[in-house]
Formats: sequence, structure tokens, C-alpha cells
Amino acid sequence: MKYLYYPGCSLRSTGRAYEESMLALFKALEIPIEELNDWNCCGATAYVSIDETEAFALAARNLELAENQAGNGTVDLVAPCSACFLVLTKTQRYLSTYPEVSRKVNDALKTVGLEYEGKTRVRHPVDVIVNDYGLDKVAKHVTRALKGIKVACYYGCQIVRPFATFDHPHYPTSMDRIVKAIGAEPIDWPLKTRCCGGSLTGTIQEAGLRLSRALLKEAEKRGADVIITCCPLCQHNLECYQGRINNKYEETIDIPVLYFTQLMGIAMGIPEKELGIQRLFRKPKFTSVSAKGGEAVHV
Amino acid sequence: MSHQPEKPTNGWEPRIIAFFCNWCTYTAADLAGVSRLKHASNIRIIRLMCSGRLDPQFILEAFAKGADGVLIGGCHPGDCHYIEGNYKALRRFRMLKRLLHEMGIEDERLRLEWISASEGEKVRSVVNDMVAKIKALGPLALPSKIASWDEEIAGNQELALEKEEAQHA
Amino acid sequence: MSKTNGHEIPRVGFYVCHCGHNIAGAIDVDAVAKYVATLPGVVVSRDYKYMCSDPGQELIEQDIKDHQLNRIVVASCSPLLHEHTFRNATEKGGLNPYFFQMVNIRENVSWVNDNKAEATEKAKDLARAAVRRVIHHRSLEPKKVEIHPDVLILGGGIAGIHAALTLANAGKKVYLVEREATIGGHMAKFDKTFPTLDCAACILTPKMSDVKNHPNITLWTYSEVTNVEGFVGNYTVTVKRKPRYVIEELCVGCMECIDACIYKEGKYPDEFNVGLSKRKPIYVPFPQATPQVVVIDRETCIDFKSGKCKKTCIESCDRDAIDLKQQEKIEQIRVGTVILATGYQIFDAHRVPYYGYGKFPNVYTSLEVERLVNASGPTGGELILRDGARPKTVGIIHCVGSRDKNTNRWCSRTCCMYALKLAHLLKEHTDAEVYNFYIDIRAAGKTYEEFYDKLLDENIHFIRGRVAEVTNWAARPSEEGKLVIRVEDTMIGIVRRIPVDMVVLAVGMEPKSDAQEVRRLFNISCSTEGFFLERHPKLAPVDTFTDGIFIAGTCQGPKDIPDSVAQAGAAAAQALMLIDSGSIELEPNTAHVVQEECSGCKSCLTICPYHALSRDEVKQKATINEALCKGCGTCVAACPSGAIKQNLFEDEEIFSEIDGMLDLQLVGTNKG
Amino acid sequence: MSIVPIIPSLLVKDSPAKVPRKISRRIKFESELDLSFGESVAERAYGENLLSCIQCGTCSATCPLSHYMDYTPRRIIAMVREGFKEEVLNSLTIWLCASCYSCYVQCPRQIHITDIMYALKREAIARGGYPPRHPIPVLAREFFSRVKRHGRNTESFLLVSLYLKTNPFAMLKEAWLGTRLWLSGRLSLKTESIKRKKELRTILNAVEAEKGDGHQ
Repeated sequence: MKYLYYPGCSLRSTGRAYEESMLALFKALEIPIEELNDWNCCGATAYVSIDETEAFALAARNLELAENQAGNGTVDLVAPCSACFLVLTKTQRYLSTYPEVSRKVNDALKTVGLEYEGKTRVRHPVDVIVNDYGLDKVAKHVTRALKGIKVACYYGCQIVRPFATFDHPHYPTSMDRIVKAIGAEPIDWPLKTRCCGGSLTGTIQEAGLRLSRALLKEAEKRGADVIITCCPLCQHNLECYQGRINNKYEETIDIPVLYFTQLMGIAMGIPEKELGIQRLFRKPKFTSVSAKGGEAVHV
Repeated sequence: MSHQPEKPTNGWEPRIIAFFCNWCTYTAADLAGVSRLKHASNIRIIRLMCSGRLDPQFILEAFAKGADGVLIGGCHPGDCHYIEGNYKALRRFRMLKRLLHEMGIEDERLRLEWISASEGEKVRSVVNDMVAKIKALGPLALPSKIASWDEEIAGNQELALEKEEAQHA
Repeated sequence: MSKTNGHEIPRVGFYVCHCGHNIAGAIDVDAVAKYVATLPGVVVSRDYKYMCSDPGQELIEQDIKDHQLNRIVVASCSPLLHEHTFRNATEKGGLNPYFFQMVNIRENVSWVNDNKAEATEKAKDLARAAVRRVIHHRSLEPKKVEIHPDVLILGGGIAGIHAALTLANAGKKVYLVEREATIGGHMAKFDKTFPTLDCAACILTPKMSDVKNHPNITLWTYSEVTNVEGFVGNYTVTVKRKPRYVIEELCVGCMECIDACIYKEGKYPDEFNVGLSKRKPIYVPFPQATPQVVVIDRETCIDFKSGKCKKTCIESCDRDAIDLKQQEKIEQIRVGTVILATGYQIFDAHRVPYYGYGKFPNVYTSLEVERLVNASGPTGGELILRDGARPKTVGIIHCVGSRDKNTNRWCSRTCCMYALKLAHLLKEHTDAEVYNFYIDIRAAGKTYEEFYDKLLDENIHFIRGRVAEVTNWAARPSEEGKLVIRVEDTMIGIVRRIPVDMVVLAVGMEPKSDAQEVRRLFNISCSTEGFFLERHPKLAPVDTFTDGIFIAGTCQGPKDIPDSVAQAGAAAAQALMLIDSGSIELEPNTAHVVQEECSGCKSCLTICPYHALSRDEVKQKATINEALCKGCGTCVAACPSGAIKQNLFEDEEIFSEIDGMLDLQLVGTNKG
Repeated sequence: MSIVPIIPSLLVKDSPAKVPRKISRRIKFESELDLSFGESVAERAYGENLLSCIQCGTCSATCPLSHYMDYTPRRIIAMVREGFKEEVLNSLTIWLCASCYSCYVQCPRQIHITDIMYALKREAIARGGYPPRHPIPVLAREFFSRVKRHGRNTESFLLVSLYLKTNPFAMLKEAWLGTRLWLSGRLSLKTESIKRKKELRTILNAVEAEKGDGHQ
């Protein structure tokens, strides 16, 4: 089965390392994936604040393009960015729940000869790896032991609720299971689905920073060596603002924040450069430890 | 007698005859009423003790007398008040469906639903859905079709023409 | 006009009911009455405010006399509600009661349609159909069946116990069947009962021993009903009596065998203490268990698992009551009526993971706390937590698994009051700070509000707000090591974080997981929520749609002890009414074969689920045993020559109903 | 869209426990309310359950931002229902909602609270009733027009135009972060754009043309 890939705007700038590491990982796992041609903005949060139906139409165009590109049958469209994933799944849900939305959007698509038949399934890479590919197979690709490394899995808000069905909205475990499969140790962390502040870190910054700070502090307290995320905005907030949080609140937090695909890549021995590790502000301290048969030492 | 099928006009509303079993679906329709679950007014319910009482002729009669759709409601499989009357209804329904297909009557016009006494909401959704589908199909107008078939069979074309002329006059 | 069965000219009286505003508000009743007056055969057509009232019924009686009516049609509510009323009126007027037809224009029309014009048209169609149908009605006699005086009661909780004692004291023979090894149900697990705070065991156990000792009650515990056949007055019920590996008649409940068990300590979760303590494979559920008979759990007994036990239990019993080879026993009983009192189950708190049940040891369900504060409970009534500490702060979260569309929508009715009771008991036992987190306090019941007042005076915190989460995330040093409750104090309008040592989840009541199977067994219905459905929510609260089957207690819906007992009494009275009247009249809707038309093809013989059809080999024709016929009409539909007729549902009656509804007018004629 | 200027007036302070010692008159006359507000919001926001709110406060308690809000989400719902249109559209609450959908999934009445917040934001933006140079509406507008023009968003350009329209001086404050991002290759200066721009614009124009009854 071939997957179609919907990058979204963030994976082309702040989230570049996410794209690089995900594609490298899929290549290493031999999961075929191909970019969606001429995809457009998903119609995220900011767009919905101006015109919701237009936002649905933007998302629906992507769903339609996927359906088209795949030919016949259903198609899996992989959207790694949480916001894109949410907007695309939400559009799908609302198109099927509210006939009014479906009529308006389809009328608009018809003006350019497009018609969405509902055959696209929106997927998140976490879902694809855990539920399609399988963690047993993932484990077989691990070449570097990450034993003893404590990982805080941060799901954020928008991939598990409210429209995703692949994991529990309150206590998701997919990434924790991935971490176990690659030999590291997930920590019990009550804040794994609590909001990082989203775009508030930019707009009403103090509110946003405080949310990120709570997450970082609790991860630190519970002994996390690294936080992994599956969303470009979460990664940006937790990593890029760590210094500012330390300054402002007199904290001494120092936790690298990786995309889950990067951590998997490290465990599988994919070269750092292909994983975009060089783009991180806080490098993981264990990446250089090659553990051929030996125990990895975490610093 | 007119031979043209009645075209859907603004005034046309489909008429659906429903056969509901006393124990489950009729009670569910009562529940829909008690819960004030508003739905399309196109449905006319006939109460039977069991969906097993449903003689295929009742359905044919309904179509022949101008119904645009027939809905059968019975207890869920395993729930029949009379042990297995609903299975009998299902068998007859399937058989009849084939027959109707042969007659050129669309699939959506005959529908069987298992609706338990507690599923008032399902009565509403099924009725609304069925009315919408039949509205999309347009009138069945079987009575006028039957009349024309009868005349064709009788080979009595002349009579038909005469009648038509008489009407135009 | 088509022929009539009585060869008489039809004279139909038609009545449309306003039902106050219920019908008249949505249907132009005047127009309906005027329209029906124009139909062939209709002599009188009226509308009236309340047809079911005495004057309404008298109107029918009087018209029958004044206008020589021979058929009656009433357009009002559902026939399931008032068909009987109007048949009576018809009979009082001097006609056979079955010369009546009812039109449902309330549940089927006025309550489900908004558009008055459409609703009026629909009402006219239905009325026309009934007028055409009623002309074909025949004079019929109701079928009478005898009522067997014995009663089966399923479920030995407080409702089943109370119903059993009521009937037994009235001199009726009762079979009380309970699935567990003892009767007592949930009530036996409770500590005190609200609002009087009398001890549950003190008021329940005397009734339990009354059951055991009553000469009219046959008590079968550890037993399940596996099959039910027959109909009102004559049910044949099969009961499976599971082996308890202890001979009930020999065991005196000395419990020496339990001491002798090779397990020195309890090892398996004790069901009675909801898993808070351990029991041995051989045990008595609790000290006052009724019957006082030991039971061996084959899932955990070493001898059953490996066959290699020293069987010390057998040695210890000087009455030889232990029989490890005991087999299950199948009993068959005949009863005339059945009372279902199968109870409820508590909501599984794992379904709301944000409250941390199963994750944090100090999060308890209310039922666990009942055992925890009980003097005969796992801690001897000492309130200590799983980690051995005494709680200094306790948070009680209301509405867990109630009033929530994501889990159970309904209000469980009892949680507010038992949460108040537990708050009082916890305060009394520990002097802790006790917080109640509630959405609304529902203290509607005799002296319930006064109990709430008392709690307020005891300085218990009442915070109006539904808790969002219980975590071990400490945001302040004062929260370290505590469970933190996050809630909006909606009265103050601010979000609060409250660290506590113990969380109590006031879990709701839900239908038993096997309620659907029981429902099928006894051929009754369930409401949307899955509780057993009563025949009428107000006027027939303990009847079901199946004659002779009654419901009592929480299997019908959440309720507290007083209400369960009241219902149990009501159900017993309903059963008594049937038994003492000796017989019941049934709908004469049975089928019969018109011999002249039967071709003897045998199509009908296999189709009847009740084996009511047989073939007269001499005449080569089918016959129906009317005593066995239940009136489903399946054979009627199957008869290729139309020789089988069903009373009240004859082909002509239904065809005329169909024709009447559609009122086919071919183009060229005027529409009526 | 992560590095956006900060408006000093919106900075968060720990709320003082002491109530200001000033007497103010607070009363609401029915004539000041917009009694159709609740239903109109419910209709626009897939909030069909809005009216069934039982004011339990789950939304406020689960909201990670409720402690910064002037009205908790529960109070916003109550105010929408009762027609407190002015207070609701002028509240900070609607701008603080980060769309994390916590309330949406936990609400026992299944009210689509996040959608309601979006509907309120749209109404506030449409009528211009937000603080001047407030970054969130400006961000939304900029984002909207960029996507409409190019089909995609280029984060760097979005930010630059945003600074210019709100608070040019804040750009300096954020410059270090921008530089680091640029150096690590995480801030692209190339305009992202789709090929069939015209097609997209036709679709969006069709949606716009369909409106007219004021519904969005």
C-alpha cells in the first residue's frame, strides 16, 4: 500500500527536521510514500477564525487531490503536522455529519470540476507506524540500544482529540509503545496531552510560555532525558523557548526536544544529518553513543 | 385514463405505508411520539401483531393503490415476541424485493428495518431518510402504469385511444 | 359500499379527541370530523375534548343507542393506551366490543408533526382507513386462560426479597432464584442507609432469614434461569442450579472446612468486599449469608485446578457435606406469573480514565468505601487507605458515569444522597476535610433535604463543579504526594486545584451487562438506556408489555431502597391480582382454518413456533389448536390458498385499511 | 506563525487576590441583551447542543488557559445563551482559546465549545470589536490573505508583515530567535506557493459567493 504525504506549510520551514526525519525513517522501514501534488494550506486555525467554510473548502481540495492522485479505491493521506491532521480529519467528519457543509463545499469544488467522493483516509505517521507497520517490525530495525534513556512522550492536543480514532483522547499510548519498541523507557507523565500554548507563545506570550514551562518542569522532575513530539509547533515551543523560559522564571531546564521520528531514526542508526539533528538548538546527548552490543550510556 | 406518469411537481408528496409489529416497532413509534421526535408526515402506519403476519400481497396492494414506498418494521433478530416471525418477514421481504426488481420498482421503495421498542430515534431517522430517498426518486404512480399494462395485455389499444380522446374533449 | 360481515348496513360512529391541546393544537380536529362525516357509512362524526373521560365514553354509549350505530371508530392516542377503554364503552353501548377500531393520531401524528395542514391530512387518511376497516370487523369473544398460582421471582436483592415475602405471606408459593451464592444483593454490602443512617445489615438480614424459613418460599441460590416457555398463567421455567460442591441440606454453616482449607490465608479477591480483601477457594460470602452454606469456587480450588489437593476440607466436615463431584441440577417449574428483580451494576470507573481509577491506589469507588467504613468490612471499619495511611482530606466526585452523554446520560438518582451519607461517615470516622464536587444536589425524597442541611452544618465542603481530572501532577510543594483535583468552583467562577489524600467516585447505576439476555428470555423490552421497560411510565410502572411478567427495583431504572421496596410490593400486588382472579382475558386474535378453503398443502405446519398447527389426516386438512395459538399471524401470511384467518387481522380488514389510507382516485375522478 | 510580537497590554499578571477598592455599579437590564445571540451562535458553530449546557464547569476545569481568561469558558457559554453579546465579543477569553479541544471531548453534554469559540472570534473580527493592533486577529487576517494568494503560507513572510502591522519594535526582540532559526535552516525565505492558484481562488470565491445570509 502506498501512502500519500501531505507536508503542510510548517514542515517546509520551522518543521523541516520533521519532514527530513520522517522521510528518512519511512525509507529505512521501506514504507512507500509519495508527496501529494499541488497540495495547498490545510486551512488551519487562523483561517478558520476568518471564514470556516472556506477553510473546509481548502481542506477538501487536498482530500480531493489525494483521491484523484490515488486513482481508485481508498487512499491514506499522511499528515504529520498536528494542526493539519486535525483540520483534515475535522473537515472529513463535518462533511459527513453536516449536509449543509458538504453541499457548500462540494458546490465550490464543482466550479473547477472537482468532486470529493469521501475516499481519502487521513492518517498520522504515529498511527501508520504503530497500527499499519507494526512495532514488532520496528524493533527489528533497531541497531543502537537506547536502554535506560527516559523519554517523555508529548502528544499535545490535536492529534488525539477530538477526531482521531487511533488512540485514547485522554491517555494515548501509541508513542509510549514506540519508545518501548526502540528500547528506551517512556516515563509516566500526566501532562502528555496538555496544551503547549500553541500559537499563544507568539501572541499572548506569557500565557503561552507558562504552559510550556509547566510541561518542561514536570518532564524534568520526572527525570526525562528527552521529550519527543509529533507536532512542529509543539517542538518549536518546547525547544526554542526553553532559554527564554529559563531566563524569565529562573529555571534551569535543559531537555532536548526531538521529533519522534528523529528518536526512532537515531535508534535505527540513520545518519544524524538525514534526520535533521543539526537543526536542533539542544542536541540530544546520547546520539554519539554507538552501542554495538554494548550498553548505551546516557548523560 | 392518463398514461403519463405523474411528474414530481411542487405539490407532490410521497406516501409511504408502514407495517409495524405491535411489540417493537409500533411501540417505538409511540415512543417517538411521546418524545416528540418530529419527522416527515408522509408515513401511514398499519399495526400488525408481528412482522410475520405480513403477507407479500399487502405490499403489492399498497403499491398498486398508489403508495410510493413501503416500510416494514419488526423486532431485531432474536427479539421477536413470537420467537421467529421476523425471520419469516425477512425471507418474504427478500423474495419480494427480487420480484419488485423485475417489475422495475426501485430498491429504495421497499425497506425493512429492525427497530426495537426503545429506538424511537431510529423511527425518526429511518422515516426521514426513506422520505428523502423516495422524494429523490419521484412518484411511483403504479396505478396508472398498471392501467396501461392491463390495456396493453388486452391489446385494447383502440379503447385506450378512445378514452384519451374523450378526455381531451 | 362493500359488503359487511353481519349483512347489516354499516352505521359508523366516529369520534376525534382533542386530548386538550395535545391533538387539537396540531391537527384541525373540526376539519377531520367534518371530513369523516362525508364518508360512506358514517352516521355520526364528532370531536370532543377528552374522549377517554367519562362524558366522552358516555357520548359513545348514548350515540349507539340514539343512532343505532353498529361500528365505532375513535381517533385519539395509541391503541396500546386506550383501546381497552373504548372497547368497554362500545360494549356498554350494547355492541360487541370488537366492533371498534382505534386511530392513533397523537403519538403517530400530532406529536411528531409540526405542520398543521400536513398533520390534518394525515389524520384524515388514517381515519378513513379505520372507517373502512371497521366495517369488516366481526363479533368476537375474548379468550380466557387460567392462572397458575405459583410465582417465580428472579433476583434476591431487596426488591426480590420483599416481593417474595409479600406473596408468600399472602399464601402463594414462590420460587426465589438468585444467581449468587447468597441473597441480599447490593444492599447487603452497604454500611448505613440514608437519610436515617440505620445499618443496612440490621434491617436486611432479618428479612433474609424470613425468606430462608418461610414455608411458602423455595429459595434457589447459585442458580440461573435458562429457558422460559409458555404464556401468562402458564409459564414453564427451566432453572440451572450450579454445583456449589457442598450439599446444601447437610451443611450447617459451621465453617470448619474453611479453616481446614490448605490455604492458610485468603488468596483471591473477595467479591463481597469488592476486591478489598482476599478469600479462600472455599468460603461463605459474608457472615450473614443466606443460606448459611459454604461454596467452593472451582476456578480457584486446587483440587479442581490440579487434582492434587489433600482435600483437608472434606476431612474436617463431620457431616460429609462436601461433594467435589456434585453436578449441576436442572429443575423445571410451572408458574403463572414472574417478577423480575435482577438489579443493576455499578458504572465501571475505568471508563473515565481522567479520574485515575485503577491508576492511583487512593482513588476508590463509592461501593468500595461502603465496605471500607463497614465494621464487618476488610479493615474492620477502620478507614485506612491502601497505603495504610489515614486520609486527612477526601474529595467525593459526584455524577461519575451519570448525566454524561459520553458514558451514561441518565441521572442515577441515588448518588447525591449516598455521597452525602459517605461524606458524613468519612467525617465521622476520620475527621478529615471532606469536599463534595457536585453538579446539582438532588435531595428529593422524604427527609432527604433535611439530611443535606445536616451535612452543611457539619462543615463539609460543597463545591459546585464537575471535576475535570485527578492527577498526581504537583504544581506547588503543598501538592506533592497528593492527588490533585482540578475543578471550576462555578459558584465563585474560578478554577481551583485541591490536593487530597483520597478520592471517592460516586459511580452511577447502569443496567446489568446481561439485561439484554434476560429481556429476551422473558420476552420483554428494554428502554433506550437498557433498563427493563415498563408498560406505562406512570400508570403501569411494574407491568411489562408481556402479560404476567412484572418488574421491580433497579432493573427498571435507578432507584433507592425505599423506592425498590415500594415497587416490589406493587409488583407482588399485580401478580396477586392475576392469581386471585383465577383467569385472564386475552386478545381473541388467534388464527383458524376455514376448512373448505384448505388445500391440505402442509405449508403452514412447520411455520408455527408454538406447534399449534396440525394436520387432520382423515380430512387431509390443517387445524389450529386455539389454546396454543398466540396470534402472531405468521401462518396466515404463509397460507397459499388464503384458508387461514386471523381474528382482528383478517385480510379484508388489512386490505381495506391499506386502500383507505391511499384512497386511490384515478385521474379523471374527483378527489375526496 | 510562532514568533509573533507581544502587545504589552495583553501581558499576563498574576491576578491580585485583593479586589480593587472601587465601587462600581453592576446590573444588567434585559433591554441591553441580544436575546437571539445564543441561538444564532449555536446555529453557526455546529453548536447544536449549546442550549443544553448544565453549567457543570468541566470545560473551565479542563481548559489549560482558563486561569488567564476574564470569563471562564463555562461563563462564556452561559453569557452566549443569555445574550450578553457585548461582554462576550469584547472578552479576552475568545482570544486565549488555543483550540486544544480538551473541553470539546470532555463536555458531558457534547457541546462543541471549540467551534463556538471560533464562531465568536469570527464575529469579533468581522465587526472589528477587538483591541487595536491585537496580534491574533491581525495574524488571522494576514494568514487568510497569504493563503488566498499563494495557496500556502510562508511563515517568515507572515511574521514580517505581522510585525509591521502591529508592533514593529517587537521584531527586534524576536530577532535573535529568527536568526537562529534561519541559521539552522528552519526559516525559509522562499515564497511557498501552489501551481494551480487560479483553481483554488475559484473555489474560495465560490464559497464566498454562496454566503450572503451572513452565515460563515
